[in-house]
Amino acid sequence: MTATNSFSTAPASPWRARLERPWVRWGLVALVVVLAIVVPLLLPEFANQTLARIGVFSVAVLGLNVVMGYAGQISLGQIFFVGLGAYVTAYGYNAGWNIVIVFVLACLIPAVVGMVVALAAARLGGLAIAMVTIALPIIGVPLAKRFSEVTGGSQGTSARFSAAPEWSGLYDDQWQLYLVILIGGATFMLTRNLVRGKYGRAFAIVKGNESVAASMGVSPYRYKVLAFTIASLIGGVSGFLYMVVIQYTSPETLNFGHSIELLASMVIGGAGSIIGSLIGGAWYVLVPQVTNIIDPNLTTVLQGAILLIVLFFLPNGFVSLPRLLRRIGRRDAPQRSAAEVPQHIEE
Amino acid sequence: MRMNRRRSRVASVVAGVGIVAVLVAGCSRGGAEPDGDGGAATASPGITDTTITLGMTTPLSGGTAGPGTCTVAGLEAYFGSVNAAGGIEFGDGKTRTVEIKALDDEYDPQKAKANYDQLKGSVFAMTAGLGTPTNRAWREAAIADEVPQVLIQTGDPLFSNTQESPWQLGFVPAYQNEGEAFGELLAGAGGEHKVAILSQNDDYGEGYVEGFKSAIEGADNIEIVKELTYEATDTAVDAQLTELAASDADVLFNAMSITPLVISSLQKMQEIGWLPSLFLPSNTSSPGAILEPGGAAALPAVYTVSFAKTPQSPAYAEDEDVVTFLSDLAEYADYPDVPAFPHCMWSYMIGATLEQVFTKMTEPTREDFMAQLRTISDFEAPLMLPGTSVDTTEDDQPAVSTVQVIKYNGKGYEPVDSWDE
Amino acid sequence: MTLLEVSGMQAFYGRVQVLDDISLSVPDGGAVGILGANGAGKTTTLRAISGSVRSSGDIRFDGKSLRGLRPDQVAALGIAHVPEGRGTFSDLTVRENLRVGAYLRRDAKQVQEDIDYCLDLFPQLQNRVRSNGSALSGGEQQMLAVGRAIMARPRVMLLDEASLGLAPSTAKTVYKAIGRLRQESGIAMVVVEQNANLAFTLVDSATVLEAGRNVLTGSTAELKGMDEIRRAYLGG
Amino acid sequence: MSTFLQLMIDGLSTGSIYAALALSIVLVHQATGLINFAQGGMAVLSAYIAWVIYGLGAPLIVAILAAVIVSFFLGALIERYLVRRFERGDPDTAVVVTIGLLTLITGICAWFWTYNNQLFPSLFPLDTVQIAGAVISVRSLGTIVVIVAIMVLLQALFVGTKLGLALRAVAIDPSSAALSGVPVGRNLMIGWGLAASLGAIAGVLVAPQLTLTPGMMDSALVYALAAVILGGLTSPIGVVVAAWLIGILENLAAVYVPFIGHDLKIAVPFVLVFVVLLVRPQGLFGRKSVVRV
Repeated sequence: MTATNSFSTAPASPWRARLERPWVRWGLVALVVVLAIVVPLLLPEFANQTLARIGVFSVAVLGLNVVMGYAGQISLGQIFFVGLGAYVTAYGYNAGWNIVIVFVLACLIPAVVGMVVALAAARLGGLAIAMVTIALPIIGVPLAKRFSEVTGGSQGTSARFSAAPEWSGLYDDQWQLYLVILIGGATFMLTRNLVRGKYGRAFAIVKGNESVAASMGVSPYRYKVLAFTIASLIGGVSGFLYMVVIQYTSPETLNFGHSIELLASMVIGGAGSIIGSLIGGAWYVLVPQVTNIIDPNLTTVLQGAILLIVLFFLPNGFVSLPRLLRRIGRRDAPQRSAAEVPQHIEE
Repeated sequence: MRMNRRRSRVASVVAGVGIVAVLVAGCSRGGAEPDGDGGAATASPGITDTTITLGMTTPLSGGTAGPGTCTVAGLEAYFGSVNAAGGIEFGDGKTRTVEIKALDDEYDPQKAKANYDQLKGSVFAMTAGLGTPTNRAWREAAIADEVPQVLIQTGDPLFSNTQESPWQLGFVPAYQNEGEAFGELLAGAGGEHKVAILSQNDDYGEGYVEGFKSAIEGADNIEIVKELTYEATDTAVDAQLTELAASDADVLFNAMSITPLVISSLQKMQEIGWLPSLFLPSNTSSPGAILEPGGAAALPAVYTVSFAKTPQSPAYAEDEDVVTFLSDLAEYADYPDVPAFPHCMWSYMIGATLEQVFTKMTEPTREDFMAQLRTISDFEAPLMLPGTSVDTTEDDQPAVSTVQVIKYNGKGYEPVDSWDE
Repeated sequence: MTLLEVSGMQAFYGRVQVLDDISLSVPDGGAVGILGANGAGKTTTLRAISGSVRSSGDIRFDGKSLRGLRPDQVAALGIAHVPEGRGTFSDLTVRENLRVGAYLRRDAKQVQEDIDYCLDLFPQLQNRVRSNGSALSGGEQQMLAVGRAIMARPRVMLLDEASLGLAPSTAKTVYKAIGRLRQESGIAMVVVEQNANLAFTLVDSATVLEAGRNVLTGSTAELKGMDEIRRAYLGG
Repeated sequence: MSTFLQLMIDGLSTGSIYAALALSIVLVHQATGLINFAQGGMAVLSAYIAWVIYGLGAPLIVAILAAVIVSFFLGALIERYLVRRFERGDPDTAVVVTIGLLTLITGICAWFWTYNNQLFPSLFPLDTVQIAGAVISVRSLGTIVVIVAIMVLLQALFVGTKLGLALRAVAIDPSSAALSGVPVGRNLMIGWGLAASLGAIAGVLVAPQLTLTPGMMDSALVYALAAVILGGLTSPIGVVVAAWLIGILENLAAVYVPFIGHDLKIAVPFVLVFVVLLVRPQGLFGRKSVVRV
C-alpha cells in the first residue's frame, strides 16, 4: 500500500513535471480565479446552488481530513461541529448580532468545544477516540432538542441573511456561491499551507508512529489535540456556510448518519489530500442527487453499490486515479511480486 | 424570469460531469418555460396544455421510508387512475394529465432543500411531502420563489398559518387537533381519570400533548399523574412504561409515531399487568399492523382519532372506496399489499383534493392555483369518514381539521361520541 | 541424499531483480548456512523457499517441486520457516503461540510433550508460558519463534537471522539451544546469518551470496580457511 | 422497589439486544482485526432470509437454521470477494468499505421487502415470569439464555479450540500464521462466515421485538459498538456483561437522575466507556491488543 498523502507520493511523471513549472502554476491559479469569478454568472440557478452545497461539505470533509487523513486520528463526530457552527450562526443572526461576529463565533465555539473534547479524548488511543467522537452527534441531537428555546427544538430554526444585497445586482444563488467560494477558498488555502508546513509534518509523524514521534520530540498528545481543534474549527466554518446556503438547521443536521457519510466522502475523495476533500464534498452532494435521478426508490442500494465499486478500483480514493491510470499504462511490467500483493492471503 | 440564463447550460459543462447529470434533471425547467401558448396569462412552470407536473420531496429511504413511500404511492394511485380515465378537465377548459416527480430526501432537511431547488423550475407545485424539518427547510424559499408547498403531510401548525405561510397549506390535522379531540372526549367522561403521558421527544409528541392538555384544562375529573418522553431512535420504551405503570394511571395517552415501539409497548403493558385505557395517534393505530400483533384486545379500550377509513378493518373490507383505493394502489403505484401506514390513504385524498382545485383553475398559474386552493369546503374525499371533510376556507387550519374519535372493537374501529365507563 | 534442492532460482520485487540463479542443496539432517551482506538476497531466498515470495526456477523438497505452493502448503510438507523479526503473535500467550506452531498436527499427546521439550530447550520461557507474546524480551521472542517451528515437527527448518538485535550472550544461548535441537532431532537446517562465527557453530557447509548470486560455496572448514571470508565475515 | 428491580430487568432484556449484535462484531474483530459496521445489516438480511423461508411454510426453527447456514456462506463470500481486497490496506478504507456494505445490504433488503415493518414470529411464547415482584417476559428470558450460551461457546472457541487459535493468529499476523501451516484465506472466510451465522441468530432474536425492517439494527449498532469497546474487543464475556451494564445503567439513570431523563440516557454508555477507558484502555475484560480502526 502506497501512502495516501498525495504530496509526498506519486512518482514524477511528465504531466506532473510540467505542473512544477512556475508559469504553468501561476497560469492555473489565474485560471481558477477567473473561473471562480465568471462561472457563477454563467451557470443556471440550480447549478450554482449545487456548487455552493459542494463547497459547504468540501469544507466539512477538509476538516475531517485534517484530523483523520493527516493526523491519523479517527473521528466520527465531524458533523457535530458542522451542526454546532450552523446553530451558532442561526442563533447569533436571529439575535441580531453583527454577521462578522457571528461568523467568528461560529468558528471559535466549535473549535473550543473540539479542543475540550480532544484534551480528554486524545489521551485514549484508536477505537476509544472513535467512540468518544461517535458520542458527539448521538448526544448532540437530544441536547439540541432539550435546549429548544435556543435551537428551535425539533422544528429547527431558519436564518436568512444571505440574500444578495441590492448594490450587487446579483441573484441570491450567485451571491451565496460567491460567499462560499470566498470563505471556503480561504479555508482551503490556509489548511493547505498548514498541512504542508511544519504542523503537517508533525501530523504525519504522529500518524506514522507515536512512539517515534515522541522520540523525535513531537508530542503526539499536543498534536492530536491541535488536529482535533483545527478540524472542529473548520467544521464550524462549514456550519456557517451551511446556513449561508441551506439557511435552515435542525437536530437532523447533526444526525450520526451524516457523520458516517462525511467519513465515506473523505476516503472516496482521498484521505490526506486537499483536492480529495473537494472531490469528497462533490461526492457527498452529487451522489444522492444522481441516485435520485436514476431511481428515487433505490437510492440506498445505488449509493452503497457505487461506493463499493469506486473503492474496489480506487482503494485510496479518487486522488489515486492518476496513479492507477499510469499503472494500467505499463502493464508490460514483469509479474507482480509479493511486495505488491499480500500473496499469503490469496487462494 | 431567468430565461436569459438558459444558453449558459453550455458553460455549465465546466462544472463537471456530475453537475451536468444533475442539470439534465434540474434544467429540464427549460422545457417548462412558456412557448407562447394561447393562454391569457403566461403559464407557470410545470404546466402545459396537456400536462401538469407535481413535485414531491419525501423520505424514500431510511427510518421514515415506510410512511414516505406511502406518500408517493397514494398520489400515484389516485392520479394514475385519473390519467387512465383521460385526465382532468381544468377550469380553463383544457384537459391535462398529471405527472408526479418524487425525490428521496432521506429525511435530511439539507437534501430536501436540494430536491426543492432541483424541482421548483420544472414542477407546477410541490405537494404531499412528509416530515416537519424536511418541509421547514425550504418553506421560506418556497415563499420567496412563490412556489406552492401545499397539502403536505406534517401536523406542524406553522404551515397552516395563513399569514406566515401564504404559499403553504398543511393537509393532515395539526397534531394539536388530534390530541384535543381525545382530550375533549375524556373531559366529557363522567368518572375521575388519572392520565399517564408518553410522548415522542419532538414537535410531533409535543403537539399531541399540547392539544390534549388544552382540552382537559379545567376539567377537574382529569389528573395527569406522570409525563415521560422517548426518542424516535430508541430500541425499547420498557423503562418508560415501567415507570408510568408505577403511577397507577388508568389512561395512557401515548403520542408515539414508531410502529415497532407501539407494538412492543402494547406487549410490555400486558407483561407487567398494567392495563389502562389507551390513546394512540392516527398514524400508529393500524388494526392489522399494530393492534393485533400487540394484542391490544387485552386492554379495556383503545381510542384513536381518524378521518380516513382503515383498509385493514373488516368493517370496510367491502367499502367501495377502499376497494378502488387498494386496486389503484396495486395497479398504478406498484404497491400490492394493504398499506400499514395511513399516509397512503392521506396522499390519495390529497390527490382528490388537488383534482377539485384543478377543475376550478381558470388560469395555468401558481397564483390562481393558490387562490382556488383556498375555496374548497365540505369536500368529502374518497376514504373519508362520515363527519369529516376537506375544508380549506378556514384560516390557520389545515385542509382537514375535523377528526373523529374512534374506538377499537377487536377487529376494526367504530366511531364514538362519548366515553363509556 | 539431498532433502532440499534449489536451482536457478530468480525473484523480483516490482521490476527489481533480487535473486539471480541461486542454487542451494541441503542433505537430509544436514545444516547449510547462507552468508552475505545486507541486501545480498539471503532473506529473500528463504522466503522464496517457503512460498512467501514468488520466484522462478526450481525448488524441490524430497523430490517434489514446491512451485506455486502457498506458504501454509509448504509448511504442511515439513518446512518450518523462522522468519526475520520472529513473527510472534503479540496477543497470544507463549503456550498459545506454541500451539499455533502445532496447527497441522493431530496428535494432541505428543504436542504436549513437544511443548514441554521446547520449554526444556529454552528454560527462559518456562515462567512466561501464560504471558502475552508482546510482553516478551527480544531473546525470548526469538526462542519462542524457534519453539513454534519445532512444534511443527518439520524435516527442515529455515532460520533467518536468529541473532538479529540480540545481545551477544543471548545470541549464543539461542544458537547453543538450536545446536542441541539439531543433535537431538536431526532436523535439517538452512541458516541465514550475518554473524558467520555464530553460523559456523551450527552448519556443516555454507554458501555466500552477493547481489543475489552464489559467489562461493563450500564446507565450513574450507570457508573458515579462506581469508576473504575471514576479512568479510569473521572480523579476523 | 419493585419498580427498581423491574427497571433492571428491562435493562437486561434491552441490553441483550445490544449483546447479540456485539458478540458477532467481536467475532469478526477477533478473526480479522476489523470492526465491521455492516454486521447489523447482515443480521437483518439473515433475518429476512429466515422470514422468507418461514413464509414458504417451513417450521420457524428450520427456517432459522437454514438462515444461519445460508448466512455462513454469505459471510464467507463477502470476505473472499469484497473485504479481502482491503484487509491489508488502510484501515480507514476498510471501515468505509464495511459502511458501504451496510448501505448496500440495507438497500437490497428495502428493495426486496420494502421499508414496511414485517412481523417476525418469536421462538418463545408471549408468557411472563415473576421474579421477586418484577416481571420478565419468556421472550427476553429466552434471548438472555441463548446469548449466554453463544457467549460461552465463543469463549470456548477462542481459548479452547485449534480453530479459534488459528482465527486469532491470522488476525494478528497472517504471514507468520501461514508459516505455521495455517491456511490464512480459508480462516478469514470462516471467521466472517461464523460471524454472519452469529449475526443471523442475533437478527432472529431481536426481530420479533423490533419488527423486521431494513434499518432494524441501526440504532442497536451504536450501543453494540459501545458494548464491544467497553467490554474489551477480545472478550465475549466482557462485551455481554458490558451490554447488560449499559442497558441497566441507562434505565436507572433515566429514571433516578432527573437531569438525564429518558432523552439523554443514551449519553450514559458513552460516559461509561470514556471513564472506563481512561482507567483501563483495554476495556473491562479485554487483554491489551493492537486495534485497527
